[in-house]
Amino acid sequence: MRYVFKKCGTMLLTLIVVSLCLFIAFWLISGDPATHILGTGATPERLQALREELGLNAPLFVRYFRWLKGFLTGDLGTSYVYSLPVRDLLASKIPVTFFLAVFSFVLVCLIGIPLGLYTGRHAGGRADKIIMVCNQVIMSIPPFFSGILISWVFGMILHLFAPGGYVPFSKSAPAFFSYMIFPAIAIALPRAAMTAKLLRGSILEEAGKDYTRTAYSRGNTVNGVLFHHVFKNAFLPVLTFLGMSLANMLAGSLVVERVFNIPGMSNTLLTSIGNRDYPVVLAAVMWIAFVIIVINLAVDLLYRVLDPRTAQE
Amino acid sequence: MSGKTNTELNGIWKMHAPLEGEVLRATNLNVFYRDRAKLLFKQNALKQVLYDVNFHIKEGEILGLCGESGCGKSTLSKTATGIIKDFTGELLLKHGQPQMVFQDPYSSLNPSKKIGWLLEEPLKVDRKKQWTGEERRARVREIIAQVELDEHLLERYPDELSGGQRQRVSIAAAIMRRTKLLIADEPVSALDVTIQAQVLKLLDDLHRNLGLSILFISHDLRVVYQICDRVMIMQKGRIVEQGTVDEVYRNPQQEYTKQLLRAANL
Amino acid sequence: MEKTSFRQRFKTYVSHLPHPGYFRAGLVITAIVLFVIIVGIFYMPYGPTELSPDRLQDPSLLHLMGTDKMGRDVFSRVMYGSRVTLLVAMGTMIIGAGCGILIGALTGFYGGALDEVVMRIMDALFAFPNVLLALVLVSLFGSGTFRVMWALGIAFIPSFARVVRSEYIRCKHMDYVKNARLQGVGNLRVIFVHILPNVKGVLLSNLLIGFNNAVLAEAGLSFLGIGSQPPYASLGQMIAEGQEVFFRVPSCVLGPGIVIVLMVLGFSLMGEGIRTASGTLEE
Amino acid sequence: MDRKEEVILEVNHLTIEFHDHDTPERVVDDVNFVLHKQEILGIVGESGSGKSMSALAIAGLLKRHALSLSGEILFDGTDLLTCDRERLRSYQGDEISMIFQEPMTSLNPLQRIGHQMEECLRIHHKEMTKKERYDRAIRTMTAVGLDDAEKLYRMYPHELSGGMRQRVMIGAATIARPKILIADEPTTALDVTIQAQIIALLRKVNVKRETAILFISHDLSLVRQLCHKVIVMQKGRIVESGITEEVFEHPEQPYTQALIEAIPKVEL
Repeated sequence: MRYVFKKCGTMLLTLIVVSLCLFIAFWLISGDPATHILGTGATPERLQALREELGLNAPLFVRYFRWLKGFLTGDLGTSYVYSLPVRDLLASKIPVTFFLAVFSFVLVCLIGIPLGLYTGRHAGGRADKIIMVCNQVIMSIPPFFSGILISWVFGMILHLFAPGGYVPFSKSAPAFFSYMIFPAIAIALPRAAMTAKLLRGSILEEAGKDYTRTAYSRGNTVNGVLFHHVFKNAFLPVLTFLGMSLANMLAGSLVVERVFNIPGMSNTLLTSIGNRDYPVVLAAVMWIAFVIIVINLAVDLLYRVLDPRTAQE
Repeated sequence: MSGKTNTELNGIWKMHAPLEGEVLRATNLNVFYRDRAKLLFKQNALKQVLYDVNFHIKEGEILGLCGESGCGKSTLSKTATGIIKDFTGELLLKHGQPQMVFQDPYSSLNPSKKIGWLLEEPLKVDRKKQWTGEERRARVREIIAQVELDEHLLERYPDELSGGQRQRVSIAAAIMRRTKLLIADEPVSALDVTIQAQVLKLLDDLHRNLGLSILFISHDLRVVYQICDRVMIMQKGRIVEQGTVDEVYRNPQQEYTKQLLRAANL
Repeated sequence: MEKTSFRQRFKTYVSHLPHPGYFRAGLVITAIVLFVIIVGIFYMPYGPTELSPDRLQDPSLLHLMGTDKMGRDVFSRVMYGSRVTLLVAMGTMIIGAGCGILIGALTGFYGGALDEVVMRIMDALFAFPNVLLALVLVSLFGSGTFRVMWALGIAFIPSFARVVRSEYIRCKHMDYVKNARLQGVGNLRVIFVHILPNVKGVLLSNLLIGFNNAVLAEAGLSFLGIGSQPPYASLGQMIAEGQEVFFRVPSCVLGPGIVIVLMVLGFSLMGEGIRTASGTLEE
Repeated sequence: MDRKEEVILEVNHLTIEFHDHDTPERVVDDVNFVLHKQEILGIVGESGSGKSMSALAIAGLLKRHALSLSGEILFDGTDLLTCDRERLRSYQGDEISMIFQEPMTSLNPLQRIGHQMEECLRIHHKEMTKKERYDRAIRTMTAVGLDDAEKLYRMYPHELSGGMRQRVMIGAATIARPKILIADEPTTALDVTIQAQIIALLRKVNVKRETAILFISHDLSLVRQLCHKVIVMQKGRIVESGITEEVFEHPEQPYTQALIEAIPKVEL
């Protein structure tokens, strides 16, 4: 329990440090927000007035704390470009990305883990060799390319969905799903291949360890050794990768959202970077950092539950 | 490193000290293990591993140090060589930096360097003398003959050598700069019995021919009996008994020593 | 020992690898890609920005990969673009590995408070997706091929720093390091002469993986419109432009896409060939 | 020895070759010996002598496809080298058990001690209830000198010392009352005093459980303490064998003499 508190404390500290870094970084690059809003042609008086209004004349730290307080209370600032609260801009996007990430994650686990188990169990066999070569190829395909190929095969040839289209969940859940499944596959494929490869390698590494020999000496079958002994040990390193993948996917798959034209976080982030709409970018990056740190914490805690050795200091 | 003192724990570790007939003298050594605190602001925790250790090594003698794992044998050797600096008390060395030979011949030689390179390295970093390439190679050939190795091994990598050969290379590297005190930490424990006997004989020869003093650390009481003049028995960070090998083995005073001798079937 | 030709030694080296088949396949693929890139330096059928009236043509002998919507020859653009991608990926590796080794070696060897702080930052950066991190950095530096290279290079530092650091932590407790210090070898010499060569195995496999990730990240960035600016060609950007006409002239997308895949696949197969073979679970 | 000379294991012309290099490497060459009921047989030799390989072959732990095995290992009328996997597995852990040199790594780090103790019962004695298994595990743990067995039952290997782990290994290997226990350098990684305790425990298992022990070691003085008979191996071959005391007092082969000569002499 103390460990959990300690970890949470570290997490908060990291968050504060990250937010401070981000705030300073954006302050450095973004230049004067007033100029952004009013354009370069504005008179100095108007600029000065707007700065006063936005509280930009206060020292940096004061502004940081003001921003942090706003952030914690849900006030993420105002978009330069749309003149809308950033919160409203992001509120509708985050669930889409979130859903896409979770969906992809489930696919990664469902495809990657059984494949890893199978190839690890039958390493050196014909099926293993074929799967491993396919894995290498799949890992080499950039997601935007596979996204286009998937649109082509499933959209244009098989007519399972209309490429470039999107139906919100509120309108029709089945349609929403059918539009999500293909981007999810594009996101999940390389990671599932990686998961399978990692799990296979990990199983084979554990297979060379002494305790595996002990297990055989007690009369276990190969499957007995695999499922009762090796699997849990072999899964630990894979868990770290899966955690990182989930965090990455929650951060948003920039290219896949662009290919499939999904109105998620990443698309908003990209547009905002293009528009130099810094309040939106800052809020989005901060959200991503938050997600990553929380997932890391969860993985740490889960690891501790699974591996009794880490519980000992 | 010479004459460096530790301000925090006031341990004195001094080379080139004026000692008469001894190459090392340790007085009231209390050695600590510093448990590095993870967080920046916390005080590092100190854990004591050696308690009131007093001993000396006479010139040209082999002193055995016996004990079970975790008793502090290796800590003592690291303190003597100056690797561990967290201690109180005084450790005086008559000559320069003592050299070490480690137990595991697989990790004590840098696997990515050839034997010749490894043997030349102590000469390259010698601060007392600038060795030319020719001098270095001559010295290497001289030493390699002394430890009874073949010259063609100089072109090999450590993992192409057998355990016994590696241990000879380690010894060669240690005496490269004519050290006077060698600390051998379980040098033969990882070797087969026949190889073990050869390496022990080599150490004994070097000891006689070069006037080398050796602190010989081992858990094997038989080996210690064979090679050492005097022996110290260590238990849980304390030296519980010391004396000449014959005294200690024939007439052990402490219960622990008796127990060890019994376990070794002596 | 008898002198053998480089070719002969290379052949024996390959046949003693854990997976010579993978390595050979990777080598062939990489050689093909490199061949195309090198030829492209000296000769391209058309200029990469050369317009022609023949728009949206399917592959033919005149245009091996057809032409795009502006009538530019896709094959010539692929030759040019893959050169850019390769150079950016190599630059990324030099920056990322160079800084990563330096940071990892020093923090790993010395440890202490500085190590804690630096590694916290590295951990936080490492958790960010490469493309995203580079994107944020690009918005700092501004876009352009060189800036993208720097942004990617910085984004790759943590992955190298972390592995190198953990290798140094492992190595610095080895007896040979203790021995070197007892012999009076200075810290810097221990770090760079004694320990560094022992890190090369791990470093090599990380370089191969990193290179692939760099290629994919560069392609991703240019797909998103960041990187070398139009009209100059880059593979990702060609795919982005080709996406809208993909259903009429697939070669606009397939050409650059397949080159990316081959570039990555070649290196990853070579990497796979070097990886030590593990046993089997069978009794 | 005056007990009934019943042969329980017979090894005939055992030969093991590696084939991963260009020339096949023979690591065990025409090894013959018998193991009698309730006997402790020592195999000594230096590294590379093939002693561990022979032990692994008898325990059925060599990958059959990776190397070529010839000869026969007869147990209970069955040749363990050629019988089908199913048959071999039914002996492993139930009739023939093995313990290893490294008690640190030979236990599964993620399983509780009790779970690992009971494994042989779960595999070979499916008729036993959970309660019966638990009771047997506790009794066995107490018998191998693990005090406070109920508490240890719930602990993980990393919480135990090396000596305790080796006791766990011995307990887990003997819980199903095997006829043969193969001990491959079981004390090499341990301190001398712990080593003596483990030797005493093996002797106790041998006498009380009537388990024959095949004791593999490089340490001649240990073999002399423990074993009734001894086999000396060098480079895959048996160079000498016989009653322990006779071999040690009157070694016939030069290699055996050299080995005995190499033990540091202590004359008190």
